Amino acid sequence: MTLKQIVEALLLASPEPLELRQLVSLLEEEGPSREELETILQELASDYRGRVLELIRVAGGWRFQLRREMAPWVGRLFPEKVGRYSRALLETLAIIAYRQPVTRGDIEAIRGVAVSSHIMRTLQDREWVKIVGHKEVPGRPALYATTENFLNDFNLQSLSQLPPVSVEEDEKTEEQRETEAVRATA
Amino acid sequence: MTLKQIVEALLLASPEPLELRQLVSLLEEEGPSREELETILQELASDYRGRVLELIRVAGGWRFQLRREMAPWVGRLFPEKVGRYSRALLETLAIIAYRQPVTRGDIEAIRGVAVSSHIMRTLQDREWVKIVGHKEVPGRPALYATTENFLNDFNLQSLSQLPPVSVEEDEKTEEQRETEAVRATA
Amino acid sequence: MTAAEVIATVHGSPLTDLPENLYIPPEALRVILEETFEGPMDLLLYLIRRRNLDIMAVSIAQVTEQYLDYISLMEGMKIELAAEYLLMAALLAEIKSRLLLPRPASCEAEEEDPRAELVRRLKEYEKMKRAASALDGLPRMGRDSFPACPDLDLPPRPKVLPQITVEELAAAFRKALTRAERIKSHPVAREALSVRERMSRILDRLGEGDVVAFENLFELREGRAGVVVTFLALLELCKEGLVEVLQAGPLMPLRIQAR
Repeated sequence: MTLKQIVEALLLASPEPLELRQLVSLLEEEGPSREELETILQELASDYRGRVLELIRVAGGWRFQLRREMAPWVGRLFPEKVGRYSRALLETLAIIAYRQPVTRGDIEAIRGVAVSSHIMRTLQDREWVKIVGHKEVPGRPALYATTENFLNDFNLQSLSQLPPVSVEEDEKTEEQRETEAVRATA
Repeated sequence: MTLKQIVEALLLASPEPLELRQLVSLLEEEGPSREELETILQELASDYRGRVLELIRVAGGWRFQLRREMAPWVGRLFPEKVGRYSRALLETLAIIAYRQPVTRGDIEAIRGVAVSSHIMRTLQDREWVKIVGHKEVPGRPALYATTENFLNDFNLQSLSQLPPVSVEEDEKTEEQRETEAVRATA
Repeated sequence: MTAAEVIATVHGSPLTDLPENLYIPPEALRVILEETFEGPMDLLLYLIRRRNLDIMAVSIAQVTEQYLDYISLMEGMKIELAAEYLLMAALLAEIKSRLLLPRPASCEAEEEDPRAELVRRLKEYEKMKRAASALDGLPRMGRDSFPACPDLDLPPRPKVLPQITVEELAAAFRKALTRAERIKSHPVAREALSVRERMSRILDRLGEGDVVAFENLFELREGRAGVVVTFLALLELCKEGLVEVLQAGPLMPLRIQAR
């Protein structure tokens, strides 16, 4: 193996750029001088010029890089993964949408667990939720409501277009029970 | 960009080997035929022959890798990774590779000792071995087999390329005897 | 080990016994057994191959003798052996005893040679041992060959944010409400408001012939349910002819009085 081939192999295999001094220490046994290595690096860079791979000098040292022109094809190897929102986020947004304006305390009362600040931040970053005021109770907690952007993103013209959510079973039963009680006495 | 340069870039950029059909689907827009791609791959493999990088074919497809002769130097980049595996691990892997699918019980019967869970976990973490089913016996023990990644990592295109384990003399004789018996009755 | 055996020659004179103060810690011997051999099959194979014997040709009796010697040496030194070694010792002892027992000629044909199974296992193990070293000899990724790892230089792409549908939102809300019902603790039973009871209370208030303003019959602290019950009670009372509703003119306040 020539020293040039060895340097080429090290640069091709390294996941990080290699600085001249790193090459010197990796090749301690072979003992090339800095000048020798410098010459080899310049030679390699010119050998590869115009090819699919190029040897370039970056802040961290020397690095083989795929030519930028290849990006449109190379990008296809890494299709974007679209994440999913957590159930917690979905429920928090739903409560704000259906019960607005609400405080964090209101949301926690329904969900039974603390609302994470991360979720509130995500919803605000996404511009689906904003603070519309403060409740006049001790601590003056912020009141959250949905935004116009929320309506746009969900293809709604107004909040009234949100799908109706049926009243819970047991509440219905209670009302029915009352009505029945009245009928019984009548 | 020529199609050949694009294929070269895709192979250089891909963290996994690329199969012909994967290349076909990545290049759907450009629409090369399988034959065209096959020719390009053969050309690239021969262009790179004798160089520091080589294009080889493994079970998972085509892959650029650094020539084996460069290992003594390239290995210096990853001093922690160039590990040796214990005999126990290699024997376990060999039994799974040559006798798959096998249960832990099968492995233990051959080795005469209990299979350590640590070894099984290492083999699975390394993605060399996976559970492919369960044996229909009491306890439904897991059946282990090797993965495509095992073939890729050991530079094999298929299990049939595993090095043959020499058959002993007397076994051969037995086979021959059987063959002869068959011939005799035929 | 017999006492007559010469272990070493010290200053020209033969040494036949281990000196009292020369002590090999049992731990060291155990390490040899555990680090050198992969188990009883491996040890057995070693004992056979040490003499360059073919597995088929080997005298089981001889190997058994050596194996059992080895094991008893370990036991003599109070070394705790892995159970597998003892299991193999038992198997070997059994084979040995069966070979020694005279067998009636008639049985000989059916009974399998007790050595056959052991020989088969030994051969399979040896094959797998060879397979293991053959595997280790294959060029391996990460040891003998390495992937190329160039920088891809891909331009940053705008992040794709997850989408939600209105239906998912409604489903999430329904789920939250359902769960809220389940997890809500109900220490306070809702005040029972029965219509009959309310009728009595209203009559009680009107008992002294007073005329009471309609709205004064309602107590806001009872909430909606209270209002409903009171209203139902009033309707019942009207229907039963127990109270009269008075109104001076259209849109004038309603007043209630007992009949």
